Amino acid sequence: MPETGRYTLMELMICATAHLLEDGKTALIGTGAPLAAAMLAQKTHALNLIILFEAGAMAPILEKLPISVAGSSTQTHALVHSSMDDIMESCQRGMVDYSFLGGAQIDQFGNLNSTMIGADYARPKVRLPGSGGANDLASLCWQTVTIIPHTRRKFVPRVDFITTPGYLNGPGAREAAGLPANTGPYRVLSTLGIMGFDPASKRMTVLSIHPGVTRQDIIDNTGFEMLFAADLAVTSEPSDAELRILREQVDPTGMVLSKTMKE
Amino acid sequence: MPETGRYTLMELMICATAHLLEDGKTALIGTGAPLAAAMLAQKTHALNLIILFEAGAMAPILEKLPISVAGSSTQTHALVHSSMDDIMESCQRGMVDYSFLGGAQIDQFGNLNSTMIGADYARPKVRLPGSGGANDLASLCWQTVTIIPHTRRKFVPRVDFITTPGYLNGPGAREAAGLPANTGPYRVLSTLGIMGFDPASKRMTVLSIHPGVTRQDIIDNTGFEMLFAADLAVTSEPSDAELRILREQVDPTGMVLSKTMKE
Amino acid sequence: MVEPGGELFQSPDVEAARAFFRTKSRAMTDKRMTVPEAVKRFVHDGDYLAIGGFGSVRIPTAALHEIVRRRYRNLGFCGHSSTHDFQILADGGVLDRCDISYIVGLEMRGLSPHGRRLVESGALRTTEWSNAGLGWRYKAAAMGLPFLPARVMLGTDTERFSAAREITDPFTGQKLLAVPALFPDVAIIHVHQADIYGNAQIEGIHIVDRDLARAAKRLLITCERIIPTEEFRRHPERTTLPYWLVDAVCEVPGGSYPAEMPFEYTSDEPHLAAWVAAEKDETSLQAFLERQIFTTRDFAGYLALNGGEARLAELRAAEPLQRPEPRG
Amino acid sequence: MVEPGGELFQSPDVEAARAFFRTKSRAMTDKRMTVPEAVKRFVHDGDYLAIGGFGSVRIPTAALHEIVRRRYRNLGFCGHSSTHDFQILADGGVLDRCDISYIVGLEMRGLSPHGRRLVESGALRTTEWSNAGLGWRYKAAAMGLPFLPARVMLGTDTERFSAAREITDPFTGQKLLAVPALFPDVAIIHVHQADIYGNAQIEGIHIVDRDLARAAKRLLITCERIIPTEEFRRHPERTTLPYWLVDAVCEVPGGSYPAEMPFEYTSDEPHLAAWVAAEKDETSLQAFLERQIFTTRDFAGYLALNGGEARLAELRAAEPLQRPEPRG
Repeated sequence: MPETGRYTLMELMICATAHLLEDGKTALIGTGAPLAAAMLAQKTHALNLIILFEAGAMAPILEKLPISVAGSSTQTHALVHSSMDDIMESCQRGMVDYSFLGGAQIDQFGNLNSTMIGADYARPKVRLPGSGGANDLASLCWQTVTIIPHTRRKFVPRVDFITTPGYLNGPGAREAAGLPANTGPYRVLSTLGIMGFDPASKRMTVLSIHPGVTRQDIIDNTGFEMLFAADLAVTSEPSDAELRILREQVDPTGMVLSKTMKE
Repeated sequence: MPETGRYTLMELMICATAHLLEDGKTALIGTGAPLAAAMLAQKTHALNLIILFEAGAMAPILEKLPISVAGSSTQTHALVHSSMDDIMESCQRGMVDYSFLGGAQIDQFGNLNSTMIGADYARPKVRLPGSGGANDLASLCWQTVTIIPHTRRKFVPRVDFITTPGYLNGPGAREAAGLPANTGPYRVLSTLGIMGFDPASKRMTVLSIHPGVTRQDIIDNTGFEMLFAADLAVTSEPSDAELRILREQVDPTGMVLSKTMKE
Repeated sequence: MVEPGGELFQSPDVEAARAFFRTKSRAMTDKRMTVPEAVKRFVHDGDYLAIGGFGSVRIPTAALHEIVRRRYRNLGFCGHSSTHDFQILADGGVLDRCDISYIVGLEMRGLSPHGRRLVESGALRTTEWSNAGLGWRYKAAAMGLPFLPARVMLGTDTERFSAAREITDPFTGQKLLAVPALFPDVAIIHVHQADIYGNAQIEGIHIVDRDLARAAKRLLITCERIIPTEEFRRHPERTTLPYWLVDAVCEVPGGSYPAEMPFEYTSDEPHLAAWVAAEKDETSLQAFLERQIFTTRDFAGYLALNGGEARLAELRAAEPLQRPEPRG
Repeated sequence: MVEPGGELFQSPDVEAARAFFRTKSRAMTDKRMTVPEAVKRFVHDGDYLAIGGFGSVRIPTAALHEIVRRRYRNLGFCGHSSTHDFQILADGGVLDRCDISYIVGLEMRGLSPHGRRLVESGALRTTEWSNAGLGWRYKAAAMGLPFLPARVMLGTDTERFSAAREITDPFTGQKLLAVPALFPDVAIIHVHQADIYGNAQIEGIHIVDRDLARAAKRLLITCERIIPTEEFRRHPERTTLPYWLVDAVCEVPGGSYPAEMPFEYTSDEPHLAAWVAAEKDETSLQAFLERQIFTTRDFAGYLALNGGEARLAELRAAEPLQRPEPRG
């Protein structure tokens, strides 16, 4: 889809992410696009969405998009200046509804790799940061949403390293591993569409395709066999009101909006 | 020893307790006589003794003797208003040097009972409070000091219930139970003398006898075979300076000093 | 290996707890209600109850009295550093089981005669713990864990009559005690300030209330005063409890009376002594409860009966802790 | 059952830790010293080092530079949410092993080229963790426990390349991960205020620094300013670290630069970008380090080289968080 016209791909994805967030829920959010989506949701349909940052800020009123999940910008007008252990323990107790993830690779079960590219852990071709809080949030929060560019290099048959658990090797695997019940990847928002996971097989399934994208585009850019929902939809486009709030209030400096979702 | 003359038995015991406390150490202290001893120590030889209360007050400057270990009087001018878990975890980590205990019964290994008198747990003859923090402090602090009236009803062959661990059933028993190494009862301050524990047998051993008390008095008032140190001493008497500070500064209202150590 | 002998009153199952917490409302709604409303709505016969504070310090007296006034039955109770709070519930006859680290005792104020009778008669099912052990049970629950390791209670009868179990550290082989998570059905905590949504500030030491508030399935707050939410956003480092933990907010000035409230008022020692004296036998106790609780409509009535605002003013004047001056 | 594959760099033996903490001085002495003095006295080759803050937020830059300036060798490092702090130490070549939950990455600022080269070359022995898993390792140590149970990392390669072990809950049979206690040999934390004895206040979020400070055997504090002990006694609810945890106190205004310090100053983005750019190859990196660290005598020299007080004033003006007004 060309980055021209009424909205950009980034704007489409941020608005689509915002639509996933219900009011009065708790959301553990990092920096970048997910945070823009959460701020947009707060300014539209989810006034009392509770934003939590893994480093310890609880329910802030954000004035600008933070660079660091521990920075001052995550703490403005917060209800609590707490700590990472309090946040992570709230997730482990079952009090946190949403979290957002990214990664270098994702497989059909939603497993994510942000640790290394290559075959040998001791001598990686590319060393990446590691889990950070991603493994924790994907293990403990009720619904995790991954935002990731849609290419064959990222949507792979097998991730080089399972940093963060999706459904591992399929149905029942999370429970067998000891992870909390009824958790796991909820949605994958890519540059081509919105994916969920088949309840029975836990395999990634396209729920909606972005405007101008074809089913074949998705097949061509996915390294594993992608499933498609019977009632395949087209991703709803951002309203003018959403775009105005996003551009004027959420990210006036274009910190996130100016970025593209390409690697 | 008659409660007449230059000082009372309570004053003797409080001063003797104060002499056990070194400067620059941490002491977990409850209410009553031990606290009076700690305050006396702070005003004499141990200016920087760090007083901790199990409910969460750290390093207060005490204005009056508290009624509750969680009360306002434990928190005056404290360096930290913390919590019980922080205090107990400091003990478990090995940061707390002294603690003070009492009880209804004590045996030759320093095991204490503050839970029940009787043979049947489900139908006790007398129900007592239970451990409170006593079991924790006796398990975790480096040196525990017990202050207790010296009678056959209290110094018994076998306590009805081991609420709080002394040396359990003898040498090696604490370590075998999983309790921290090199901990255990340090001193027992009674109304008749000061006892320690034989390094080899871990049995209670009289180190010093209070002025006017005889070895026979101790034998007659102890329900088990008490050992006596070869170099048996006489408990040092309070100095006039100590008595003045105790009466004028530590406990001017006589909250503790007016009490007797009889049951 | 000591076999666990004590009864485990609450399940430490974290999956069941997570399923409950998933459904617990996080909505930012006005949660103010009267104490009778809050108790009626959130406390049920048979519930396992936990109380914040420290027995004679910062306790939710109004809610405790209301539970007795409504003649609840078969409540479980967490006897962690409990003194006057246990005394009220035990005297009211609402308890049938109790985890014990400290009950019956009243610290420097002696023992509760009726508390003794209740346990000595065998009318209360009990399980033993230590203060740290029981506190860490709250912390395990707050952390979403089925247990926490600990190095207390080991080798004693306190362990033998507890429901803890011995485990081995997988790294060093160290023997440890596992204390099971404790998720109370309902907890009631008295705090200094709260807003209408349940954000709360506790001043002075917190004892175990941070962990208790997070461990409890339902949480009732009574507070000295309601303050604007803006105060919490101005001092987020002072927020003890965020609103999404809290189910009800009841404004009860003097609400810890006759127990002390740090920075507010000291304890009413003569009244506490009278309470102990009234427990000398069943007849005098029932007469005392009739007068103090059953015939008073609510906490205001109880306070008025015992000197009211005038008495509270005396206790405020005697409070040793002063609020810190504004920061430079 | 996944067998532990990663190297465990520090022993979780609580008996050894207790023996150390027993001898740690609790004396209330004046602990002020210069950063070079503090580093020289308390950091040794081969030590396992942990840093407070969050990589580009509230880091002890002066101490990190001094460690590089003195060309320490074979240090272990706890890579918990580490960005610029890891960058300084990795570029300085002082590390030979690292627990990793987050390194090399710079959050929104990309990746550290030299950090990548260091790990990809195999020059650094590494073990994987998650942020919570590694944070709970500090908490286990702070609690005096050899491990804490956790429900993270399970089933992943992060677990497979960690040194954690799987255990079973003795009450419910739930499978859990045991993360071993982490007692760093030395920790360095930058704080807002401290007194001469080491009592310290951190403003805003604490991240994992409460637990880290308690877990560390030796603790160095750098602070924006020294304040009177009386301030701590007036606001005991604000004391983050009591003095008996602390071995050295260094007053370093602007001490987190170029990282941000909440309530004080924001980060110097151009300087941080220049640092990343300088890492493009070994030659440019060595020239950069020579100029920024090896030829500057101390932190003041480094600050002066990069704009000094004038630059710091700009960053102070750009700080989003304002100190709360005095309480009513």
